Formats: sequence, structure tokens, C-alpha cells
Amino acid sequence: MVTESPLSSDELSAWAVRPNCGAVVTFSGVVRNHSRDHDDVLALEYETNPKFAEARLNEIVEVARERWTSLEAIAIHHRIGRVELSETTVVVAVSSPHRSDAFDAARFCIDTLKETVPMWKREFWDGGSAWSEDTSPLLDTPRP
Amino acid sequence: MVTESPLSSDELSAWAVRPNCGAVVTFSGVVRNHSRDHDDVLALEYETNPKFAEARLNEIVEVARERWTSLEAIAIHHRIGRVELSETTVVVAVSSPHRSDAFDAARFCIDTLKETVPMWKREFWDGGSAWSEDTSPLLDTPRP
Amino acid sequence: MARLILLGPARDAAGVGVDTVDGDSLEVVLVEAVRRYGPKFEAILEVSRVWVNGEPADSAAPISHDDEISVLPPVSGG
Amino acid sequence: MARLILLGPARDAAGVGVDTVDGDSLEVVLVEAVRRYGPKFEAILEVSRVWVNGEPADSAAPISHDDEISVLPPVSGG
Repeated sequence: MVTESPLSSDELSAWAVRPNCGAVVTFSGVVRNHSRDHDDVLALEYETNPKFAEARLNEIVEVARERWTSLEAIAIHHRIGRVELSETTVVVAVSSPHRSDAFDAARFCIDTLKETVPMWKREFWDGGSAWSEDTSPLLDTPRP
Repeated sequence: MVTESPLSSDELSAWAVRPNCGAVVTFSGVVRNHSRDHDDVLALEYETNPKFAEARLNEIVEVARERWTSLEAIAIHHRIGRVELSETTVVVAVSSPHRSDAFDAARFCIDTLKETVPMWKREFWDGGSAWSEDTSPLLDTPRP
Repeated sequence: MARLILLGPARDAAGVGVDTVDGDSLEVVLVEAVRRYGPKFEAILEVSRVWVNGEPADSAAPISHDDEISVLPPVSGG
Repeated sequence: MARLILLGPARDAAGVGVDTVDGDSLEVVLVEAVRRYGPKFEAILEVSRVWVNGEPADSAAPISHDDEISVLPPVSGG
């Protein structure tokens, strides 16, 4: 899902714990102080069409479930709007009885998200802002 | 480190957030209700020599830092003593400017831990207990 | 005629986020959009994907008045 | 003579976690341990690693009275 509220990797990670799962992998994307073009980033601002973004996030989750059938819980939450330095922009949480599948699926989710979800970030630094130039052409969701 | 207190992946994950890091990967090992030999596991009990275990955990962290020089924060916490169903047995948290390094290093830590840290778990089920037979010969810490 | 949705850098370049543009095919609508918004928008359009009603579409796709056309520049989520 | 530390399944098989065993080499100490604890311990020892003072050691390693020998069966941490 996409949300304008602060994200908590804790909540999603706790949600992913299941009695039959020995492994929970969490990826958190965090606003860092530098980008490809600026070394004094203060905040990011994400813009999207939430309907498009959520549809694509759901497709990623579906494909991951087909590729790694051992997965139990899996979710992707992406924050939109303005996000300050060190705040969380995206959380992926995956649980499985098998840690290898949990790692592979979590990585697939974040790697795929960056290429298939319509989402644009603006970088804010002291005195200015611009759209991020660290972009990827928008691709279709990969097949399972 | 090893500890008899409950582990919190939240704390370690929050600790790993650094201003120059865009990626935080967390792995949590959780007591699951089945093992290779039993499908009604209620708890695990970990036994170790804490001095040996901590030395080996520190070596894993050192090797990971040498292999993935972009790493910022990295820590491995392992619980010892009795751990109940769905409680956390081990947490690995890694942050890096680059998500690929964070994923690789987190996976390396948990995979290596399972082969190089002197630690033995006993499985408890309704009416009995036994040492886990899902074991690995104790290996030396790999070179960087 | 169709509803045109311009997102992210495409919105900035066009100076507008939502517009109504005439045309009975996707190609005709986009030619009119370029005429209206100028070369900065054209440069972004060239590297963008265009969806009709939330789905990738061909430039020959016929357009009717209740269609929604979205211009999606290269993305930077995550 | 040395201090022998038996961990995990090795402790269970020996029926003791810490013991004092005579011998001036690692090999001699372990032969005495097998004699003392029996075949169940021997079976585990065969698949275990043995450390002296916290480091992997060869069976020919000389042992003095303040050495600490640890028997480390196959592990199951994580």
C-alpha cells in the first residue's frame, strides 16, 4: 500500500511473524543525506497516482508468491508526500519457513518496485529542490 | 552479542539507521512450530559457551565489513536459554548506502553463523525434548 | 477528446497536472499535448511510458472522450 | 592434566559438563575421556571439533595442566 503516514518497519516485521515461519526478512529504505547529484539532501517528496502505485505493488507481491511458494507473510508499504532525512520511505517484510526464500523475495520486491511502480521523488536540499535524476524507465511487472 | 533477554529486531533496526545509508536489511530468526524432526515444537533452548560464541560473532562481523566495505552499521544478536514459539532467536541488522551490499552482508552473517558459532539448540515439544538433529559441522570463520 | 494526466516531472514540464485534449487516437492527443506544452514536455514524453485507463497502450490506440491518458516519466520510487 | 569442557550434546552424552582429565597430549586426554564416558560420547566426539583454549587444535597438541579443552559437537545455532 501507499500512505502519507510515517512507516514503521517494526509493525510490519511483527505482523510477518507466523507460527510456521523461522525467518523474517525486512528491508527499509531510508532518506539518506546524499543522492547521485546532491550531497546535502534534507528530505524527499514522493509523487504518484496511488491507484496505479498500489496496483503495481500488489502485482509484485503476487509474482513473488508465485515464484517463492514457501512465503507466508509478504507486504510492501511505500510512503508518499514529504519524507525527512532518516525517515523510512519504503518497507518490505517477508516471512517464510526458509530464510533463503525470504531473502530472495524481499530483494525481488525492492528491486522490482524501483522499475515498475509509477513513483517520482523530488530531492530537497538547503536552498533548492529538483526531481531525482536517478531514474529507471518504467517497466511492466515481470512474469512469475 | 549473546543474551538471555528477549531480542528486539526493532531496536537493532532503528540503531542501524545512519544519515548516509539508504538501506537497512534485518533478518530475524523466529522459533517456528515445526523442525526437521517434530511438527509440534513449543520452544527451543540454546546452549553455548558465551565467550566462544561472541568471539565467533565478532569475527563474522569483521569479515563482512572487509567483504562489503560500504557497510555502515552491522550487528548480530543471538538469544540463549529458552525461547518460546514465535519469539526471536537471532537478529542480524545491516545498513549501507547500497541495498545490494546490505542484503548480501545480512545473508552472509546468518548463513555463516549457522556453521561457525558454537551453539546447540534443544527442541521442546509437548511431552519431550531432544537436541536438534538439524546440525552443521562446526567450521572455522571464513577468510575475508 | 480525453483526460490527460501528467505525473511527476511531466507535470512540472507541462505546467499542468490534468488537462483535456482533443484527438481520436493516442498519437493525435500526444501531438496536440506537445504543441500545447512545448519542447521541455516533448523531451520528457520521449522517454516516458503512456498508459490509457491504467494500462500500457500503443500510440495507434483509439481514444474516446471518457478515456484517461497518463504520461509516466522514468521512475524513482523506493 | 587438563580441564575438559563438554558442550551441548557432548555434555549430555558424557553426563558431565566440566571434568578434569589426565594426559600430556590432546589425543591422550580424549582417549581417557572416551574410556570414562563410554560409546555414546565416543560417537559424538567423532563428529565434533576440539578446541584448546578457545582455538582449533591438532590431536598431537601438547597439553599442560592449565589448558582448557572444549568438545564442540555439530552446531545448530541461528
